[in-house]
Amino acid sequence: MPSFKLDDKDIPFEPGDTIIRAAQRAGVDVPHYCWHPGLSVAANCRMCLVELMPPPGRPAMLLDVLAWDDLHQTYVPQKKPKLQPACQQAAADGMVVKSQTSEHAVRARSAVQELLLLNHPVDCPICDQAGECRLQDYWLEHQASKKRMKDEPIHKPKGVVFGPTIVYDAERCIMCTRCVRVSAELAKDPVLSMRERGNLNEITVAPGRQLDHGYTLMTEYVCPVGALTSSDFRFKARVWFLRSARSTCVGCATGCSSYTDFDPRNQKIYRYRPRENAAVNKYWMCDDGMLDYQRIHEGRVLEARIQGEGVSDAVALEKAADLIKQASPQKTAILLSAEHSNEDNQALLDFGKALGALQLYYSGRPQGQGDDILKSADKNPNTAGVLALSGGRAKPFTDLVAAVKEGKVGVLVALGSAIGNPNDAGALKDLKNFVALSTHDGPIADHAAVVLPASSWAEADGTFVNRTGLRQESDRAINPQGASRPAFRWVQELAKLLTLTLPWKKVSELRSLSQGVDASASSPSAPPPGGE
Amino acid sequence: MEPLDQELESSELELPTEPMLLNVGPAHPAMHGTVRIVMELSGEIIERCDVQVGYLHRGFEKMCERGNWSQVFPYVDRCNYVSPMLNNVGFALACEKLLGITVPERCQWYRMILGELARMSDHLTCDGAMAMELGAFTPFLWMIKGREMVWEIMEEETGARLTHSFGRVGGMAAPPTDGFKEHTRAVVKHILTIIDEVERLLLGNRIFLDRLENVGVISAADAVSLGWTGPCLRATGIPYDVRKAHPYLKYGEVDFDVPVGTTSDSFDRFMVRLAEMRQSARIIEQCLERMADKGPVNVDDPRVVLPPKEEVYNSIEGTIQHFKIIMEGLKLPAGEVYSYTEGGNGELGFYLVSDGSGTPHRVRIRPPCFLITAGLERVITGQMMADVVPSFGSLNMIGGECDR
Amino acid sequence: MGELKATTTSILEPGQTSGFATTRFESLLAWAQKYSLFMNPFVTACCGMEFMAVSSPRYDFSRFGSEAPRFSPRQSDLLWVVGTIVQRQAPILKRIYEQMAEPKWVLAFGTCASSGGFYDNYACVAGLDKIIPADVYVPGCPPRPEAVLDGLMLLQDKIQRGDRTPGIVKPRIDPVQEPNTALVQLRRSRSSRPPA
Amino acid sequence: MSKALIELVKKNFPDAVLESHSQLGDDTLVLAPGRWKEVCSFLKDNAQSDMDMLTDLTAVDYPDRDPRFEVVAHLYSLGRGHRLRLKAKVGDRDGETVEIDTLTELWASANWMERECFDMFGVKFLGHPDLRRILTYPEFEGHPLRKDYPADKIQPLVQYRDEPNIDKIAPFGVDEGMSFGRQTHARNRGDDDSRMN
Repeated sequence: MPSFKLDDKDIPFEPGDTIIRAAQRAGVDVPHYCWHPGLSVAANCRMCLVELMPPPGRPAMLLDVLAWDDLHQTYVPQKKPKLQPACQQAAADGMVVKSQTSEHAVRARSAVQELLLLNHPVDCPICDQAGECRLQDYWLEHQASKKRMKDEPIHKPKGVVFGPTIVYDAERCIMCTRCVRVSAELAKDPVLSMRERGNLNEITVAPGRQLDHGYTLMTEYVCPVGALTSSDFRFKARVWFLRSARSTCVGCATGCSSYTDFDPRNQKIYRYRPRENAAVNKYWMCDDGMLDYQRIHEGRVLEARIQGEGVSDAVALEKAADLIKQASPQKTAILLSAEHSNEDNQALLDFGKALGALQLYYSGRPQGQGDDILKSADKNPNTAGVLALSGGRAKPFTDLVAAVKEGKVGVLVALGSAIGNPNDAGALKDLKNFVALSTHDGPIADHAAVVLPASSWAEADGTFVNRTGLRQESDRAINPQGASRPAFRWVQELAKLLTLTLPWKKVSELRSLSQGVDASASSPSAPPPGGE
Repeated sequence: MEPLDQELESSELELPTEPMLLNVGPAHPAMHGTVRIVMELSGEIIERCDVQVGYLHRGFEKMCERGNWSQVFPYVDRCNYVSPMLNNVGFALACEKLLGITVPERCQWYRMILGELARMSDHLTCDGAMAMELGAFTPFLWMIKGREMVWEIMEEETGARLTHSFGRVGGMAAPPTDGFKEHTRAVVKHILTIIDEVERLLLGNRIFLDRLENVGVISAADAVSLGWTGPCLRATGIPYDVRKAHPYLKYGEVDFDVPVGTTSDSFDRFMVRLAEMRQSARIIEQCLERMADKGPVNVDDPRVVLPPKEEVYNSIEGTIQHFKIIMEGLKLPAGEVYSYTEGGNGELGFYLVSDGSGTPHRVRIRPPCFLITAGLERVITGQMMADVVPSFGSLNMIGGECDR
Repeated sequence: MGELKATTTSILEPGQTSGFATTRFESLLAWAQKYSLFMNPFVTACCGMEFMAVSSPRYDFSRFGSEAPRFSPRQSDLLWVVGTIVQRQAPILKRIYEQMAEPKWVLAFGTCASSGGFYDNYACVAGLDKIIPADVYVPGCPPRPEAVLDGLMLLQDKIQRGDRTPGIVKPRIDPVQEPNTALVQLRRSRSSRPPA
Repeated sequence: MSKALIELVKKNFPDAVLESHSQLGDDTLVLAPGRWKEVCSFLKDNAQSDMDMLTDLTAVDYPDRDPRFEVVAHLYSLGRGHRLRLKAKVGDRDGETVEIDTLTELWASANWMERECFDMFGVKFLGHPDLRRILTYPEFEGHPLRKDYPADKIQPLVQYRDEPNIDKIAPFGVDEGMSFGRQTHARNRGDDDSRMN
């Protein structure tokens, strides 16, 4: 593999790489604002300037400049090398690049940084970006000097509403045009552009339009400063109080890798952030996914219920055990859920096996809109996983409805909250011995005789299998809310009461069990729970 | 006399005594409220004893792992709360060692002066309390009077009488006040006279001497093996003083003596502390001579030192600097360091482990008191019950530092 | 002893050197109690240093009739809780409080004793009132001797008035309402220093 | 200065020294836990090192490492004035069996410091005369300085008073307790009446 030298460090690169890309892959950070690995190169922030050493035997490319000479109190002509933006310069074999070791580059960066801060408002105390702001980081790393300009800074519009999700502050903007490129290249909707010039230029929305495509929050995500803020996260939390858990988006079957940002002090989740994953989502997430975290706190089942009345866990468990005893194994049905992780489903499967239950069904959230960028129509994170676990034996929800109508189902133990087609909910009314492990209010929780509060994906570690059969782990962020517990814990309790033996005791064993089956074994013919 | 008596053996006349369990503390006035000693007495002799500490365990080290580096200062203040400034300086030095920076000269002199003043207040308190516990109330009052003077200086400099979180990584919170030098000179002079008076009052006092001399003796070998440092170790004749052995700040450039004892009994520990106060006075004099009146006290490094407030409020650069240091915390490079200074009771070590983030991964304080208190058992076993109080007092056990 | 005056009528002709006074018995009793507080110092931590200072000549609190320390709780009627109370210490404090004879008062000396202060962790009790009732809280870490004396006087008022609702020592002057307080002046003097 | 020490130990115990560095002038040796005591006694007795004082002994918890704990000892030689830091990596991932030899036979100071280390981190020192808790109380469960012990998880010894909302007992409000310029003292001090209320 060819390689070049960056600050006396050998950096291998693939043909076609730019310097900054190769360096980033090798874990060396060349400071940059406008460059983003997932976007085209703009090379307009000039922060990544590096000095290229001339090849042996060739003269360096030098510029004539005037330098101030203190001694003679006059300007004297000088030569300084022409610096190149590392984000645009293609890497070549044997090339020698100086980044932090070249005093010219260092001075250039310091100057760029100072210019960027020239008209920047003193907003850090009220800015949502503060704490994860490139301007702050790079000031410390590359400038670390005091303000020299004494004039009043230029004032520009603040709090411009770009659309339902994004608010723009022109004073903080450094014109890196990342948001412009995200709209144009990722969302294929070039609704943003730049107007005016010099000090005065700012980002605007195309006339008569709003910033309302499906990936608006990515513009905020790529914004290296506090210019674009999401109206959802705005003024909600200070980022240095937040902690991040590596999670997987459960908004749809794509399963984008994400970070769940939560505040450990009040156990509240504030936002998702995309996590780089070349196999699935590259660097991006859709708006629906980014805002999907809200479901973790909304419409949750937080206490055990019998016929809709809140009761203590012990009572509910007792009652559930009684109900399950009511019918013979032949008439006992198990309803898996594509909303839940492999662990939960595996636990319920084992429970059903121990019961000897013969009927196996699966449900999930209804179909939604998909697109050819990231979103998929199947809004369940784990359809493939459930089908794989059940070895394709699990039948869709419509069959359950039919079975109920025929009176084949005496007991139903259901996991999950939603069903593919809301109109089928009626069928569940007739069930008397109906135990549900639900995270959210919904048709299942409403009609179940006993509801045990299951904790959501953010409150327990779990494995999800996305539409391509890729198995991804999602880590626990916050503690289980209310009286909820992970579904497999409930199953464990139930099994204890019913004196059934499950093939696992610890979570690790459960996980290894659910790992056992190969995701790709899922029968492709099986429809997603939301129906075709 | 009854004939019966004559027939008895002398042994039968003795009263049978089985060992008695006696529990002293923790709510005992002489136990500083935080130590419990369970003794097994035969008569008045202590046969066995078990010293139990931990009645002031406040989770210092756990709390340090929650904030950022500069938020540790208030906690170290309350570790050895008789000489907080020494802890402040010690911790600041540890962080600076990890950062690889040294503070300006003026700050070093300043730190030394404040530190030695703190040492004085420490020894004044210890000796005064010792005398009081032996019933001599007057010296206590005099010495507390002297301590008040020291605290006045501290208050004027730092704004707090006792727990002044005044140290900063890379300097001090504020430069010396204008009247600092003459104020200090006057106070030191006064304290020296107090020491002389106390000496004249106590050293001619039969009771005082009898209670202390040849009481609570410990051999030098034991003391070393127990990890004793500071006045208690020097009282055994071993001249180990971090300021001399491994000079930090400017201690290499001032001249002072290391007073040592001979018999390593409670009396020696008392006298070593008195002598050390005189040495501290000497050091302070020299420091005052050499400390510049003008000049920076903080290192000139925006990564470490906070900007002046008017810059924070008026320029984005200042605001950013403030944010980086306050919100993300001082970034100490990943690594570990063991830095040691001479605290009030001996070698005050800080073992810091940093993972490069703004939050300490581990802050371990090496408490001289803890090890000295560990030796208490060895000191008082075989002694008379009544000698526990002076022996314990002479060790100058500080609950906050011992239990953390 | 203003409170006493309130219920006192005295007959004393001008020029005469003797007379008599009448008052209510309980107010006389309270008056006697508040000026003869036998205290039991439960000293654990840093605040003990300030406690020494308060008892030493400069801020001598024996001026307020709370002179005699009684280290046996049975003989004392004012419990000074000075310093942090850790979980391990709690049972001892509780027992000492229970050993004291009625009437008894408790004074929380310092922030740790009042609320646990900044030791919000596994080891510490968040304020002694989690375990025993307190009459007066003296904030400060540690409180200045003046604040302690203020708390003592506050307690004496409470004893005189016979009210057992807890009280807290606050600054006499609200620094927010009146800008010319010592606090503000201190800040000024700091900023007027020669820059470092 | 005491680089020689590292060499000395390496020479005598080539297989006991796992790694060594002198970051910031603190010479550090990472020892195999099995040889811990052996190397220490060598360092104590050898005339060239003669470490007669164990200044500090503690542990550090690295929850995501395996072995999870580091037992750290700081030795000092009064005679020669040089220091050495010894480390041993011990313990499994979930910290159930964390064991290392005691140093109490070599230095008396090890006694309490090992007790503290056991109390705070749950490191068991094999052969320690009495390995009791020292800073916390016997009823205490868990080891507070482990990273997985919640900092504010209290284990009270006595029942808290069952007052209504005991967390905010009076007078922690603005108007409660002493009002500004209490009358009694204002009158006695002859202050102006403006501040009375």
